[in-house]
Amino acid sequence: MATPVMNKTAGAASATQTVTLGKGLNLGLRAAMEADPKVIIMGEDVGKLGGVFRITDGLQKDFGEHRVLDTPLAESGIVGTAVGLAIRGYRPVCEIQFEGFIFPAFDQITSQVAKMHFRSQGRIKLPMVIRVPFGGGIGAVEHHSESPESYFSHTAGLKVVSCSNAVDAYWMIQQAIRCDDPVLFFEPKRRYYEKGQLDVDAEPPPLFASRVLRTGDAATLVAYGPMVKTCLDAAAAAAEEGRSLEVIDLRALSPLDLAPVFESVRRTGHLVVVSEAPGETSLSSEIAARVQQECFYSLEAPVLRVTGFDTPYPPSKLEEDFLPDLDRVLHAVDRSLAW
Amino acid sequence: MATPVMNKTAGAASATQTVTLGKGLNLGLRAAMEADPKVIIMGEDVGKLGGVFRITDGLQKDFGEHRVLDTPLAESGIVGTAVGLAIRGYRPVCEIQFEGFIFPAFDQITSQVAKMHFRSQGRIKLPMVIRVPFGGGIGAVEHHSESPESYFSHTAGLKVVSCSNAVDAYWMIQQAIRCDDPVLFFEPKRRYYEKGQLDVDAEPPPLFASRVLRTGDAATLVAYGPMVKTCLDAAAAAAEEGRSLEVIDLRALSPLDLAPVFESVRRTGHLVVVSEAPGETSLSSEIAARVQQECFYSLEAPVLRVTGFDTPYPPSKLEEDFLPDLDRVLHAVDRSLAW
Amino acid sequence: MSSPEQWTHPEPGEAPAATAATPTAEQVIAGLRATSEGGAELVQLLTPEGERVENPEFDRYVADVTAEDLRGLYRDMVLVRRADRECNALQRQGQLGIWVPLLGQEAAQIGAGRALKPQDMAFPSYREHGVAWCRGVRPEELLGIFRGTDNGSWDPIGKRFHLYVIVIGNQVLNAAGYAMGQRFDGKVGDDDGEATMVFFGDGATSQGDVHEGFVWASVYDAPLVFFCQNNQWAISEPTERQSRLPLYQRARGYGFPGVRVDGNDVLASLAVSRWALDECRHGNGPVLIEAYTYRMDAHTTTDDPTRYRLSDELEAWKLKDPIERVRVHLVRHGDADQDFLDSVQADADQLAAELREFCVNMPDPPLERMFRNVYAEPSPQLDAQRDAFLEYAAGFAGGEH
Amino acid sequence: MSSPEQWTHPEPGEAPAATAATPTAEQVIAGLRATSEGGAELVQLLTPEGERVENPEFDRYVADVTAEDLRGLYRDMVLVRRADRECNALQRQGQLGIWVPLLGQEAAQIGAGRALKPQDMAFPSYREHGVAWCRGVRPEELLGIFRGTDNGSWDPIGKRFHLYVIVIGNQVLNAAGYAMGQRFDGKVGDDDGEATMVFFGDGATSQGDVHEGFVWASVYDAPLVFFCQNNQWAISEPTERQSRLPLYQRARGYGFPGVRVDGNDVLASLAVSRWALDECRHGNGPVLIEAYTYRMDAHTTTDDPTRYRLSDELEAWKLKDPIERVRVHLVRHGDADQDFLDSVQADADQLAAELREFCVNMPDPPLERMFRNVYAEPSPQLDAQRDAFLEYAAGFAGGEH
Ligand SMILES: Cc1ncc(C[n+]2csc(CCOP(=O)(O)OP(=O)(O)O)c2C)c(N)n1
Ligand SMILES: Cc1ncc(C[n+]2csc(CCOP(=O)(O)OP(=O)(O)O)c2C)c(N)n1
Ligand SMILES: [Mg+2]
Ligand SMILES: [Mg+2]
Repeated sequence: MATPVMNKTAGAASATQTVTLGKGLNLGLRAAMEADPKVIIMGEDVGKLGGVFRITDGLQKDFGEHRVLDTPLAESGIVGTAVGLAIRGYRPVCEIQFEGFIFPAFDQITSQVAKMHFRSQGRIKLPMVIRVPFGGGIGAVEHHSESPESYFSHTAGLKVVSCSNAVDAYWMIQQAIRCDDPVLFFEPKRRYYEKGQLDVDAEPPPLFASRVLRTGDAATLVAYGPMVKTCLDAAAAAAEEGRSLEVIDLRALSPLDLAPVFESVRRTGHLVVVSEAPGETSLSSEIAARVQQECFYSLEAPVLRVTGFDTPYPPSKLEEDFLPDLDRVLHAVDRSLAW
Repeated sequence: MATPVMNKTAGAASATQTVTLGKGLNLGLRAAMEADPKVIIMGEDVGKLGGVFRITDGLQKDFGEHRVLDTPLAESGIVGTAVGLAIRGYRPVCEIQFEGFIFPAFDQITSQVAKMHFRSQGRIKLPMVIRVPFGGGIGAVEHHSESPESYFSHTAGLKVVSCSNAVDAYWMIQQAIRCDDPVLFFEPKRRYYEKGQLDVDAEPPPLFASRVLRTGDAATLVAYGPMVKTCLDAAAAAAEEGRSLEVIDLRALSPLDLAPVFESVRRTGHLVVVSEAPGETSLSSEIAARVQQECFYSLEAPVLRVTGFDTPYPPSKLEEDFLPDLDRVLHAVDRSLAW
Repeated sequence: MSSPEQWTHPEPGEAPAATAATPTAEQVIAGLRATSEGGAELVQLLTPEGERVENPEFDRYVADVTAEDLRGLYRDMVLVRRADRECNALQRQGQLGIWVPLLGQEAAQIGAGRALKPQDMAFPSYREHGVAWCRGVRPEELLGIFRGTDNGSWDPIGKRFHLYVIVIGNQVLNAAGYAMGQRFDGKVGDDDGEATMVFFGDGATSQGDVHEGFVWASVYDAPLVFFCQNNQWAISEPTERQSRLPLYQRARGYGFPGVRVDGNDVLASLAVSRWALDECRHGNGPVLIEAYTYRMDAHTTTDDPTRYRLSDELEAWKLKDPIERVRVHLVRHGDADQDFLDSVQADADQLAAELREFCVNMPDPPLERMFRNVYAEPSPQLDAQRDAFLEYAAGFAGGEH
Repeated sequence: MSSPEQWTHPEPGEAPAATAATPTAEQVIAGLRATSEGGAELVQLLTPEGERVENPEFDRYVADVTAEDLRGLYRDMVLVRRADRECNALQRQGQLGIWVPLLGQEAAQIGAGRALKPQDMAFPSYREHGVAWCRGVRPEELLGIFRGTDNGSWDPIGKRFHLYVIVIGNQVLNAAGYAMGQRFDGKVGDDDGEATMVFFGDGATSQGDVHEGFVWASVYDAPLVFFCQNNQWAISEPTERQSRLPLYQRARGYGFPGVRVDGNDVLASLAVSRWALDECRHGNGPVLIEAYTYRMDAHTTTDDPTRYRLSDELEAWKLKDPIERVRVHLVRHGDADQDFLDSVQADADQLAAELREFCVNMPDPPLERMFRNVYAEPSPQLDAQRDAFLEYAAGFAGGEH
C-alpha cells in the first residue's frame, strides 16, 4: 500500500534519520504530494508561513500556490470548498490552525463530509483529510489546548486517527491521504518536537490499527496522541517499582481497534484509560463501555479513567493540574490494583 | 421555585387538563413569558406560523414581535445574538427548527455559550435555553431525525435536559428558562402528540433529577426523551411474562443524576441503556462507564446498550430498523439475564 | 425597497430607512411594489402578457432561440409542473412522506437548466426539480428522497447534477470548491470552458456558508454562478426578514456582478443564465443571479401558508404565471397550434402516469442498506454491528421485517 | 483596488478584474497604491505631516476638540504604546506566555475608544488594548490572559467592555444581539441613546459570523458600529486573500453605510466613530467603519513576519506613524511644549514600571479556580470531581502543587 510513496521518498531522504513529529508530518505531506498530483493543501497561513507550526514549511514554494492554498479566514469555507474539490477529484488536506477553531466547520463536517458517501450510495467518495493540532500543555491562551476528538468519533461516516510519535506521523499522514474516506487527523501539538528514528524504507503498520508499545502483566494503560508518552513514562516509573504495565497506543480513534485491548485486559485484569479530554461522554467512556462488556469476567477492577475534568480548559497556569500526568496515571493504577 | 409561575398559570388554566407534550411546552413557554418580561423567543418561523411544530403557537400574537422574533435564516446568528441579548439581561429561548440544523450554531455554543460564565469568572450569566426537537420515527427526510445530544453532554459548561412526557414538558421548560445556566432542551418530536394529565398547581420535581417511572427487580432500563415510552412499553410487555423491569427516565443528560440508577442496579444487577443515538462515544457509553465503576460488584452482567447504529440516520423506510424498539430492548434484557 | 445608491456614498447625518420588525408605511408600499414588479432593474424579455420586449444587454444571448426552441421550453415547463403536481398528489395519497413543490418556479429553473452546457456542473438545493429535468434526471429518480427509500437515486457525477442538499447553504461552499477545481484543472478561459451553477433560496442568503461561498468564489475567480431563487418566502418569513436590499445587490459588497431577472420569464432566465455562465467559463466569475419569482404552493406538503400570507398575493402572481405567458406568445405568433398544445398535455399526462406507476411500485430498501456505503473502505466495527443485527432480524423469520 | 461602480451595474460581457491567487500587474499596482494611500475615499483630517485638512462631512464631529483634548489623545496613544511595548518585553523575558502587539493601531483604537460614551457598550477582539484603556480597563487587567492566570480580570458589565474574544468573528454576533437589546429596551432614538461598537480585523470579514452579524444588525436596525481594523494582514495573509474590494464597501451589499477612515489619524478615527455612534444612537444603525491602518509588529510574539512580508512595507508605514503626526501638529501650533512631551513620557514610563511590577508579582490561581464558575447553579457531578481532586492534590502535601 505504501509502496509508491516509499520509492519516491527513499530517493529524497536517507534510509534512517532523526526527525521530530512535526518534521515527520512535513516529510509525509511532501511524499504524499509527490506521489499524487491531486493532493492539495488548504488552510490559513499554510503557504509562505508554512503554518503556525511550520508543518507545511516549504511546500508552497516547491508545489506552487495552486497546490498549497492560503485560504480566506473561515473554517466552514475551508472544509466546505474542500468537499467540492474532493468531488471534483482532488484529495484536499485541510489544516485547522488549532483544534478550538474547528467548530465553525462542524456543520460541513457532520452534515456533508460524514454523510456524502452514504447518501450518494457510494457514488461519491470524499478522500479528504482534516489535520487538527490538538491538546494542551503548551501554555497557550483559550481555544488553543482542547481535545475535541470525541465529537468526531461519535460522528458516523468519519474516520478519526491520532499519531503519538514521529515515525507514525510520517506514515499515518500518508495513509490518511490515500484513504478513500474522510479522515480527521489529530496531531498532538505538545509533542511536535519529540524526536524519533525514521526509516522511510520500512513497512508501516496499517492506519486503523492500535499498537502495543510496551508489554506488561500487572495492568493495561490505553491512550492516544499526547498521552501515549505520559503512559510510557508512567510504565517506566512503575517498572522501577517492579510493576510491569502494558501500554497500548490506540492510533485509530474511530473505528476503534480494541482487539489488542481486550486481549491485554484478559491477561492483566486491570485497565486505565488516559485522555486529556473531559471524561463526560468521551472516547474514554466508549472504551470503558466496550471493555466492561467484552471482558466482563476478566476484569478484577472496574475500568478506570484518567482524563481532563468536566470543565472548560483552564487558564494555562492551571493546565498541569487539569491534564493527566504520570502521578495521576499511577495513582489510578494503584486504585485499580487495590480494588 | 416554581411558585410565581404556578400562581399565574393557575388562573389561566384549569386545575387538571389533558394536554399533549407539544401543548405542555406551549403552555410552559406562555407561563414563563407571563412570569418574566425578559423572556423572549427567537427562531425561524416561530412567529405567525408558531413554529413548524406549533410549539410557539399564539405567542407572537399575544406577546408581540419584540418578544417572539422571526429571525433571519441562520442558526449561528440565532444563538450568537441570543448570547448578546442574554448579556444585556434578557432570557432568550432559541428554537432550532430540527436538531440537524443546530450544527451551524455549534461554534457559538461550544466557544461562547458554554464558556462565558467560566471565562468571566462568574461575572456574566447566560440564562438562555436552546430548544431542539430531536429524534426519529416520524418518516422525515435527512437531518430531521437525528439525536445529537451527546455532542452537548460532552461539552462542559452546558446543561442538557430532555423531557419524555407532557407534564414534564410543561414544568421542565419553565425550570430551564429560570435556570441561570445555558440549557440545551431536547424535545422528543415523535412524542409531541402523546397526551398527559397536567395539574398546573402540582409541585414539580427539580429539573436536574432523574426519576424512577416504574419499579421492578429483575433488571433496570434507563432511557430519556423518546425512548422512555419505548422502555415503559417494554416493561409492560415483560410484566405480562412475569418479569418486572425498573424504568428510569434520566431527564437530566448533563449533569447526569445517576444516584437512582446506581441504587436500582445494586438491587437488580442488570442494566440496559436505551437511546436512539449511535452508540459510539455517546451518552449511553458514559452511563455504562459510570455504572460499571460504581456498581462493579453488583453487576451480574455487563451494562448492555440498545442504540441507533454507528451509521448516518438512514432513509426513513429503514428507520424502524435503525431505532431501538420494544423487541430489541427485551432482547437485550434477555441477553443480560442470560449472561 | 430602498435604493442602495444612498448607502454607497453615505452622508453623515443621513439615516438609513428603518426596515426591521415593524416596517414603515413607505417600506410596506415599496415592498409591495417590489413584490408585484420586481423593481427597476428587473431583466424581462417576455411580459406576463406574452409580449417580447427588447433588451439591448441580454437579447443577444437568446438571439439563436427558434420557435422550436421556445416550444421546447414551453414543453419542459408544462411537463415539470405536471410531474410536480403529480408528486404533490402522491403525497396526499400517502405514497410520499413529503413533497417540496416547484409550482411557480418553472421558468426560473428551466431557463437556468437549459443554459447549462453538458460540461457544466450544477449543485441544487431541494426544490430544483426543474433543473434536475434539464440535467437528464428523471422525476422518478427524485422520488426516493420523499418516499424515504434513498437520498436520490441518480448518479451525481454522471449527470453533473449533485445530490439535493437540505441543510441551507451547505451546497454553496461545496459548489465553490468544485468550481475552483474546474479552474485549477485549466478548464476555464474559452467558449468550451466549464462552469458551475449553484441554487439556493432567498432565506439561504442569511447563512454564513453562502457568504463564505461569495468570498471564496470571488478571491479564487471561480467559474460559479450563484442562482438565487427569490420566491418571496422562506417558509413563513418574507424576504424583508433577511435583507434590507434587493438580494441581487448583495454582490456589490464582494465585487462581482449581481443581476435580478424575472424568474417567471423563461426566456429572460435563459438569457441571463447563459450570460452568467459565459462570463464564468471565460474566467470572469463569479456572478450572482437573483431570479425574482414566487412560491405558488406551500413550502412543503406539511406547511400551511394560510397562517402567514394573504391569498391576494397568490392571485397577483397567478397573473404572471411562467407557463401562460409563453403559451400566449407562441399562439399569438402562430408558433404553436392546438395540436401542439394538446400533444404537450398528452406527454405531460403520460409522464405523470408513469411517475405514479413507478412510485406506487417502489420497493423498500433492504436492511443491509443501512450499513452499506457508510465508508468507502471497510470498518470491522460496523461490519460486526451489521452481522449481529441481520442475525437478530433473521430471528424474526421475516415475520415483522 | 478596482472600483465597485463597475460591478453595481454589470455590463454583460464585461469581466471583473481577476484578483485571485495570481494577481494581475494592474492589481499589484492598485494594491500597492491602496496600501500606501488607502484609496480615494479615505477620510483623513490630519496628514502624516501633521497638517489639519478640511473635511466638510466630518469636521463638525470634532469641531469641539480643543488643544487640551488633542493633548489628551496624544497622551493616550503614547501611554498605550508604552504599555504595549512593555508587555512585549515582558513576554520576551518569560513573564507572559504570549503577547498580541497593538503597535501601529493606536490612533484607530484611541479615536474609536474616545468616541464611545459611558452608556455605550464595546465588544473587542483580542488586540484592543487601546480601546480597553479608553473604557477604564487598566493594562494590568489584561495581563492574566497572556500570563495564563485568567481570561481577563476586568468586569465586562461594569466597564461596558466585553471580554476579549479569540474565536474570529464570534463577538460580532454577540454584539449584534446586545445592540438589539439596547433597541428593544427603548434606549435608541436621541442624543442620550445607547450604541454598541464591535471590533474585528480584516481577516475576520471572511467569517460567516461577521456576515450574519451584518444581516441581523441591518434587519433589526441595531445601534451597532462595526469597527474593522484593516491592518493589512491576517497573520501571514494580505487583505487580498479575503476580498476583491476595499472592505468598507462590503456594507453596500447590506444597505447600510460603510466608510474608510485613516486608521493612523486619531482625529479622523474620533470623528468618523462619533458620527457612526450618533447614527446608531439615533436609530440609524448599523454602520461599518474600516480603519485603514497597519500592524507594525508581528501578529503575536510567536509570529515571524520576515517569512511573509518585506521590511520596505513597514518602513513606508513608519512615515505615517499615528503618534508622530499628532506630536508635530501640537508642536507646530504651539499647543505642546517640551515640558508637556516630557511629562507624557514620564507618565508612560511610570505606567510601564507599575505594569512590570504588577506582572512579575501576579500570583498563580488556586487549584479550585478550575472548578469554579463552570456553572452559575451547582453541579453535584463537578463538585464531586473537585473534592476528589483536591483531596488527591492535598496528598502531595503541597509538594509539587
Ligand atoms: C441550516 C438549516 N436551517 C433550517 C432549515 C429548515 N428549513 C428548510 S427550508 C427553510 C426555508 C428556506 O427558505 P429559502 O432559502 O428561501 O428557500 P425556499 O424553501 O423558499 O426555496 C428552512 C428554514 C434547514 N433546512 N437548514
Ligand atoms: C475561528 C478562528 N480561526 C482561526 C484563528 C487563528 N487566528 C488568530 S488571529 C488570526 C488572524 C486574524 O486576522 P485579522 O482578522 O485581520 O485580525 P488581526 O489579527 O490582524 O488583528 C487567525 C487566523 C482564530 N483565532 N479563530
Ligand atoms: Mg424562498
Ligand atoms: Mg488584520
